[in-house]
Amino acid sequence: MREGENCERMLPVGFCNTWPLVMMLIHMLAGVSYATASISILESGAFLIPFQSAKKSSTTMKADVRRQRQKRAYSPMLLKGIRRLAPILTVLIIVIIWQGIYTAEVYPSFLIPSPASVLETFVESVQDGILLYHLSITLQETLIGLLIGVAIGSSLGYIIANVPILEDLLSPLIVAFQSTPTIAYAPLLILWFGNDIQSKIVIVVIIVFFPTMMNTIAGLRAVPEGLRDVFKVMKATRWQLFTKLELPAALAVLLVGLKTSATLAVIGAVVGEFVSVNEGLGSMVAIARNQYDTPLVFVGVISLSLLALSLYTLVSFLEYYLLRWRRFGRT
Amino acid sequence: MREGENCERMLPVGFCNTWPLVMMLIHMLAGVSYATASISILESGAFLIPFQSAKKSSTTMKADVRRQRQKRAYSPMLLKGIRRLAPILTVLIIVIIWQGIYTAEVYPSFLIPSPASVLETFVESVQDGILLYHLSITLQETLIGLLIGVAIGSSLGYIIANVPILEDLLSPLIVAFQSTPTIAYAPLLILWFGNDIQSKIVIVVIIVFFPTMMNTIAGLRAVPEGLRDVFKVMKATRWQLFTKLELPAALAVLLVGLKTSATLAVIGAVVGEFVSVNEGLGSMVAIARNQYDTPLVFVGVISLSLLALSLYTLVSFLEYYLLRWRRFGRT
Amino acid sequence: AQDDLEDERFLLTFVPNIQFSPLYVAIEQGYAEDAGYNLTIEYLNEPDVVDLVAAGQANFGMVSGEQVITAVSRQRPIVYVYEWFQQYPVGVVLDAASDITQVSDLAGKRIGLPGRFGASYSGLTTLLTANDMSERDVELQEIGYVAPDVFCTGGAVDAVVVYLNNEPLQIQLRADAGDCADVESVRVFPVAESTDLVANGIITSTELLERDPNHVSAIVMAFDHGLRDVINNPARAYLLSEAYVEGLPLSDELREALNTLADEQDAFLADQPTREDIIASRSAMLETLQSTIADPAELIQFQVLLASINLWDADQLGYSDMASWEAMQTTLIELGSLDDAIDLEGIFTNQFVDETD
Amino acid sequence: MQIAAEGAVIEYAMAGGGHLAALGPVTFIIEDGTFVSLLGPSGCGKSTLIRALAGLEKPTRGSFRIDDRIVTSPSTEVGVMFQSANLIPWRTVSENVMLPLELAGAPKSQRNNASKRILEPLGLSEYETLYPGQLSGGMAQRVALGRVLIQSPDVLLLDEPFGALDAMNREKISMDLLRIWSQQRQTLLMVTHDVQEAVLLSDRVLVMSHRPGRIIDDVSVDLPRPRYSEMIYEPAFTEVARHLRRAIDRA
Amino acid sequence: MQIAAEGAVIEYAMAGGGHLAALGPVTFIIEDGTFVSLLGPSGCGKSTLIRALAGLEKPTRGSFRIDDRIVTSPSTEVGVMFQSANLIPWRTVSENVMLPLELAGAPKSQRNNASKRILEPLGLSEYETLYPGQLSGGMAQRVALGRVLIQSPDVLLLDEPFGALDAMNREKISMDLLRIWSQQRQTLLMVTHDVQEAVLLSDRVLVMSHRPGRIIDDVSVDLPRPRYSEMIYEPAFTEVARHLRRAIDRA
Ligand SMILES: Nc1ncnc2c1ncn2[C@@H]1O[C@H](COP(=O)(O)OP(=O)(O)OP(=O)(O)O)[C@@H](O)[C@H]1O
Ligand SMILES: Nc1ncnc2c1ncn2[C@@H]1O[C@H](COP(=O)(O)OP(=O)(O)OP(=O)(O)O)[C@@H](O)[C@H]1O
Ligand SMILES: [Mg+2]
Ligand SMILES: [Mg+2]
Repeated sequence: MREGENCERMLPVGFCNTWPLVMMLIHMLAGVSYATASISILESGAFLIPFQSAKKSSTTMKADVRRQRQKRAYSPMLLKGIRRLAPILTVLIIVIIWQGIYTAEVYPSFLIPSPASVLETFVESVQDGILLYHLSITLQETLIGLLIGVAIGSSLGYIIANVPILEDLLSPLIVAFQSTPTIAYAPLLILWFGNDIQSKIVIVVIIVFFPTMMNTIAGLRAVPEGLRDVFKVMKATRWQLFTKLELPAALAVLLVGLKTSATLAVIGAVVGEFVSVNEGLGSMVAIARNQYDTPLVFVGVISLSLLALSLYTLVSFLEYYLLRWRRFGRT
Repeated sequence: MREGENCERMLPVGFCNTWPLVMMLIHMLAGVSYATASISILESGAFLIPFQSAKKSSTTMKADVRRQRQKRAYSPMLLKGIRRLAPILTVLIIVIIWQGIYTAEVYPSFLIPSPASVLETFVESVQDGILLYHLSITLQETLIGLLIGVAIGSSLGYIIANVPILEDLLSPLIVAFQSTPTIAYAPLLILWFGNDIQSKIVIVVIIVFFPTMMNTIAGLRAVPEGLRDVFKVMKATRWQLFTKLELPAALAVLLVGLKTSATLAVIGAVVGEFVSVNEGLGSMVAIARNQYDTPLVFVGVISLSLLALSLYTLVSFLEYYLLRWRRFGRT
Repeated sequence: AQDDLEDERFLLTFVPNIQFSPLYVAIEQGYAEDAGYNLTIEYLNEPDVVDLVAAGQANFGMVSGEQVITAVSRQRPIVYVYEWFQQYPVGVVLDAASDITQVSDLAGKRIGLPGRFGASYSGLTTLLTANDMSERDVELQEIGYVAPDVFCTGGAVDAVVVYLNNEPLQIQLRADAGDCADVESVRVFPVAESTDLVANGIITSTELLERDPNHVSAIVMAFDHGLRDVINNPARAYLLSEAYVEGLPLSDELREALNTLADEQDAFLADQPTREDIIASRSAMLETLQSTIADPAELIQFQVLLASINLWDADQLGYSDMASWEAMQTTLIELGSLDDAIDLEGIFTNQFVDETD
Repeated sequence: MQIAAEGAVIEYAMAGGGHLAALGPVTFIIEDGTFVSLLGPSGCGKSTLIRALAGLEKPTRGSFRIDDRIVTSPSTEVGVMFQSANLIPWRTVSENVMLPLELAGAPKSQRNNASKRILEPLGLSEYETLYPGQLSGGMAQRVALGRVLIQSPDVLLLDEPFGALDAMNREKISMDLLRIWSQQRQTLLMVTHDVQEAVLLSDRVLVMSHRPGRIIDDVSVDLPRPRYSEMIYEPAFTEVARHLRRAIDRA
Repeated sequence: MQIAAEGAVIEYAMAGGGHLAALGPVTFIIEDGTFVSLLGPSGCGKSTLIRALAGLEKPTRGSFRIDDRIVTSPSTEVGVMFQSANLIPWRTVSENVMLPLELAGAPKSQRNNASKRILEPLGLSEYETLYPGQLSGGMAQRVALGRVLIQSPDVLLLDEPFGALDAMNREKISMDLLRIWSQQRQTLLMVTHDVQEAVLLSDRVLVMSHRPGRIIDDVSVDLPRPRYSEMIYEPAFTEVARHLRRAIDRA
C-alpha cells in the first residue's frame, strides 16, 4: 500500500499534503529535549490510534464517495483533487501575488522583499542552524505554555461550570488578569521568572487559559440533560461523569477552543520574546527588524505561521479522529 | 418598587452591584461620538427588552428560590447574598492583599505602589479629563474593532461551515495571518491606515476575528440534524435557516466566543497603541512607564481591566437574556 | 498665512517625552511655521521610522546613528542630516558602593540590557572593546526596557545599560528615597568617555535631499532653532513642552518658579553670555528649583531635560564627525549587524549645519 | 397528489465498512387523496421511506415520485411529521406550531389565529407558552402534529404520529385527523404500529417486510366512510385486521 | 423492594409566572416483587412520577420511599428506562448497553458477554457496532431497554418501554421481560398506554387522572402466572380490561 493512499484513509482530505511538511518541521526539532517529550506524547495519541482504525474507515470512505457521487453533479474525483491540493494551492496563490507585488514594485523591496531572497535567507538560516534553534525555543514555549494553559483553563472552566458562584467571584479577577497589557507586568515577570523561557511560558499560559476556560464552560453547559440523567441514575462517580460524559460531550466545543488557543499560544510566545528579546522566533524577528533585514523578518514570520499552522493541523487531526462518530448517522 | 429589587428580577444575581459601576463608567463617555452610538445600540438591545419581561420572570424567581430551598441544606438567602456581593468581595480581597503586600514591603513601591496613591492618581486623572479621554479612544477602538471583527469572523465562519473546501483553502492563510506578530506588519499598517485609531482597529479586528470564526463554525456544526430536517422540509430559505435556526442554535457557543473576543479586543487595542503611541489607555500606560510613574501605570491597567470587564459583563447579560429558555425544563 | 502652510510629518521614537522638547519648541515658537510648514509629530518604533522615511511616507525622522548605517546597508535610501545628540547617550550604571570602579571591573559581572540589539547593545560593545574586553567577559541579561526596576529590586543584575539622560536620574531618585535595594548613589560609565560614536539625529530620504534641499534645510533650521532655545532656556522649553508631554510634572508652584526663571533667563541671554555662562546658568536654575520645590519627583523631568541638554550641547550643533561614524561602523561589524564596511560618505551630510553657523 | 416509488433502494454507509441496506427495493403508487397506512417491523425502513419521500434521503437505486416530479429535494406541498418530535427548544409551543406559517411569511394575526385553532383540538391550549423542555412526551408529539397540520399541505407524511399517546387521546386525535383529511382530501401516508388504527383510518394498508423493507402486502380497506370508533366490532373490520395480523406475522 | 409515595406533589416553575402542578398528590405502596403498570392520559405526570422515584425530581410536598429510604437521590438498586432513549451518541450500541457495567467497574470480558446476552433477544445482535445516529426509533428504544436490563436492579422503572415498537416486537419483547421478571422478581413499575399489555403483564394496574395526576383506580389482575399471549381472549382478562377502559374514560 502506498504512503499516500494510506494517509487518505486516515486523515481528512487535504491534510495528506501538508502533513509531511509539518512533520518534517517538527521532526527537525527531535533533538530538543522538551519539545521531543511533548511531541512524542502528541504523536502517540494522535498517530497510533488512527493506524488501528485505518482498516475500518477505508471502506467507509469508499461508500461515502459513492454516495457523494449520487448527490453532486460534478465529478467527485475533481473535488477530491481540489481538496487535496487546497492548502498547496493557497500557498501558491500567495506566492504568485507576492511575486507580482514585488515585480510591479508596488512597495519598495525593503518593505516587501522578493520571494527568492526570502527563500535564500530561509535556506541559509536553516543551514547555519539559527532558524531551527529559535524555532525549537518558540516551540517549547508554545507547547509547554499550551499544555499548562489548557490544563489550568479547562480545570478552572470545569470548576466554574459546576460551582456557578465561582464565576461571580472569579470573573473580575480573570478578566482583569487577561486584559492587563504585558508591559505592565513585565518587571514582575522578569523578577519572578527570569528572562528565559519560563517568563514566556507564563505569558502563553495567561493568553491561552481564557479561551480554553470559556469554551470548557460552554462545552459543559451544552451536555444534554437527558444524558446527565442517565449517568445520575446509574450513580456514576464525579470522575466517571467527567470522563465518560462531560468530556466527550464537550469535546467538539473544547477542540475549537484548543484550535484558538494553539494559535494564541504562538502569539503569546512571540509577545514574551519581545518583552525580553533573547531567543526564539519572536526575538529573531525583533532583531532582524532592528537590523533592517526584511528577508529574515519574513523568514521568521513564515516560520511562526508554519508553527501555528502545524499546531492547528494537529488539533484538526485530533478532531477528525475524536469526532468520527459524528460522520455516521444523524445526530 | 425599589431599584435593587427590580434589578434582581431582571439580571443574573451578582450583576446588580457591578452594573451601576460599569454603566457609570460607560456613561461618563457619553459625549464621545462613536462610543455613544455603539453603546446606545447595545443599550437598546440589552436594556429595553429585559424591562418588558421583568414582570414575567419575577414570579419565576420566587418559584426557583422555593425549589432551591428544598434542594439545599444551607440558607438560600445567605447564598443569594454571597452571590450579590461576589464581585465586590473579590475586589475587596484583592485590595486587601495588595495593601498587605505594600505594607509588608514585599516589593519596593515603584513596583507595587500603595492602593491609596493609585486611588489618588485615579481621581486626579479623572478630574483633569485625561483618563476619560484615553478611555474613550480605547473604547472606540475596541468596540469598532470588535464589531468589524465579529462581523468578519462570523461571516467567514458561516461560509466555511457551509463550504468545507474553503476551510482547506483558507486555513493556512487565516492561521498565518493570525500568528504574524504585529511588529512585522507595523510599517505596512501605518502606511495603509495611518497611525490613528484606524490602524488600531485593524489590529483588534485581526485578533478578534479568529476566535469568533472558530466558535461560529463550532456553533453551526452543533445544530441538531433533526432540527435542520424540520426547516428543510418546510423549505426555509437560506436566510430563514440562518436567522431562525442556525443563529439561535449556535448562540450559546457564539456568545462564549464573543466573551473571549471582547477581552481579546481590549488586548488588541493596547497592542496597537504600543506600536504607535499617541492616544488611548495603552499609550497612557506606555508614557507613564516611560516616566516611571507606577501609580499611573496601575490606573491605566485597572481602567483597561474595567473596560474588559464591562464588555464581558455586557455579553454575560446578553447571554442571560438570550438563553433564558434554557432555564425552563430539560434540554 | 495658515493656508500656505505645507503639512509635514516628523517621526519620533518611543513615546512623548521631555527629551523631544527641541521639536516641541520649534513648533510652539512658530519656527516651523515661519519656514512654511505645519509640523505634526508621530511616535513609532525606530525601524518603522526609518522604513516610513525611506518609503517616502514621511520626510523626516529622528533615529540613532547605528540604525542609519544598518538601514543604509540594507538598501534604505536615507541620509542623516543633523546630529542632534553630540554625545552618545548610552552608558552603564551601577552601585557607587560596589567594587566596580572602572570599566574593566565589569568582567564577570551580570549586566542587564534591553536585548542584543539597538543603541544600548552597540554602546556596551564599544565600551567593552575600548577597554579591551568583549561580550564574552561579562554576563549579559536581556531584561527589556525595565532597567531601573530590575536594578533597584536588587539581586538580578550588577549593572544595567541605560540612556544616560533618564534612567540614572530615576535610579538616583529611588536611591534617595531609600527605595533602591542597598544603593545609595550610582556610578555611571558613559560610552562617550571612551569612544565618540555617532548618536541620534535627523534623517530624511535621499530622494528629498536631491530634489528639494531647501525643504530639508528649512526643517533642519527650524529644529536647530528650537534646539538652541532649549539649550539656552530650559525653563521656557519645559513650559512649552507641556502640551506635548502628558503627565509632565507641573504643579502651580513649579509653573510659577519656571516662569520666573524663564523670564530671568531671557534677560540674561540678552547680554550675549558665553557658552560657559549659559552652562552655569542652567545649573543655577536647578539649584533654585530644588530650593523652592520640596518633592524631588516633581523635578525629575526637568533634570532629565538638563541631562539631555548636556548630551546635545556642543560648539557646533548638528555637526557629525566622520570618525564617530567610522567608530560606529567598526562596532557594528564586530557585532555582526553589518557584514562589510559600507561607504560612509553618502550616508550623512553636514551641509545644513554649515548654513546655520 | 400522487406518491410513488419505483424500485427504490436506500443504503447507508457504515462505520465498520460496507453498507447497510435500509430499504427496498420498493415499488408502489398511492393515488391522490387516499389515506394509506404503513405497517412493518421495527428497523425495516419505514422512517427511511418517509424521509426519502420528503426529499431528505436520496435513493441509492430507483426513484421516488410525487405527481410527476422525481423527488430530489423537499417541497412545500409535502408536510412531514418525524418520528421524534424535533421541536425547536427556544420556541414556545405556539411559536413552534406557527413556524411553517412564519416561514411562509403569513402575517402575525393570521399565525396566532391558526395556532389557536390547531392547538385547541390537540388539548394544548393551556400550554401555549411552555417551552419544549417543559412538555411531556405525548404533549411534544401533539405539538409536532399541530405543526404539520397547520401547513395544510397536499401530501401528509406522518411517522408514528400517535406513538406516545394514551388510548383516549389517540382515539380522539386520530378521529380529528380523519375529519381534517376528509375535508381536505390530502394524500396521506402514515406509519403506525397499531393494526386497528391502520384499518380504522385508512383506505389502504401497506405491510413491509423485515429490513431491508419491501412491500409484502397491500390491503384495501373497504369500510364505508365516515368511519367511527365502533366500527372495530364490525365483521368487515375484523376480517381485514386479522388478514393484516397474519401478514405481519409472516413479515 | 417496596416502592411508596405519600401525599407526593410535584410542581414546576413556569416562564409565565406561577407554577404548574405536574403530579399528585399521589399515595400508594407497591409491594416487593410485584409487576405494576401505570396508565394515564398524556401529560398527567407519569414520567414525572418515574423520575421522582428515580431520585431525579424532588417532591414539592410529601415524599417517595424505596423500602425505608426516603428518595432524595438516585440509587444503584433502581434501574430507570426513560421515555426517550437517551443513548450516548458517541458510543456504539454495545458500548451503550455495557455502560452500567462499565460504571460499576465490571471487567471487560464480563461486559462483552453480558452485552451479547442482552442484545440477542432484543434482536440487536446484528447492530452492535452501529452508533445511535444510525438506529431507527424502535431500535434505539430496545437498546435503552437493554441498558437497564443489564444492570439487574432490584427495582425497575420503565417509562413506555415498548412505545416505538411494532406489534410483533412488542409482544415478543414484553414476554421476554416477563420471563426475566419472573426469574428475578424485581419490583417493576411500567408506564404504558396499552391496556391489554398492562393487564397481560401486571399484578396490578394503577390509573391516573388528568394533570395533576392522582391515582383514580387501582386494579388487581388475578390471572394465573405464567402468562401467555392467548390469555387476552379469556373472560377474566376481558373483564379487567373493560374495567380499566372505563376508568380511563373517566380520567
Ligand atoms: N443515518 C443512518 N445511517 C445508517 N443507518 C441508518 C441510518 N438511518 C437508519 N438506518 C438504518 O436503516 C434501517 C431502517 O431504519 P428506519 O429508521 O427507516 O426504520 P423504521 O422502519 O422506521 O423502524 P422503527 O419502527 O423502529 O422506527 C435500520 O436498520 C437503521 O439501522
Ligand atoms: N421540566 C419541566 N418543567 C415544567 N413543566 C414540566 C416539566 N416536565 C414536565 N412538565 C409538565 O408536567 C406535566 C406532566 O408531565 P409528564 O412528562 O410527567 O407527563 P406524562 O404523564 O409522562 O405524559 P406523556 O404520556 O405524554 O409522556 C406536563 O403537563 C408537563 O407540561
Ligand atoms: Mg421509524
Ligand atoms: Mg411521559
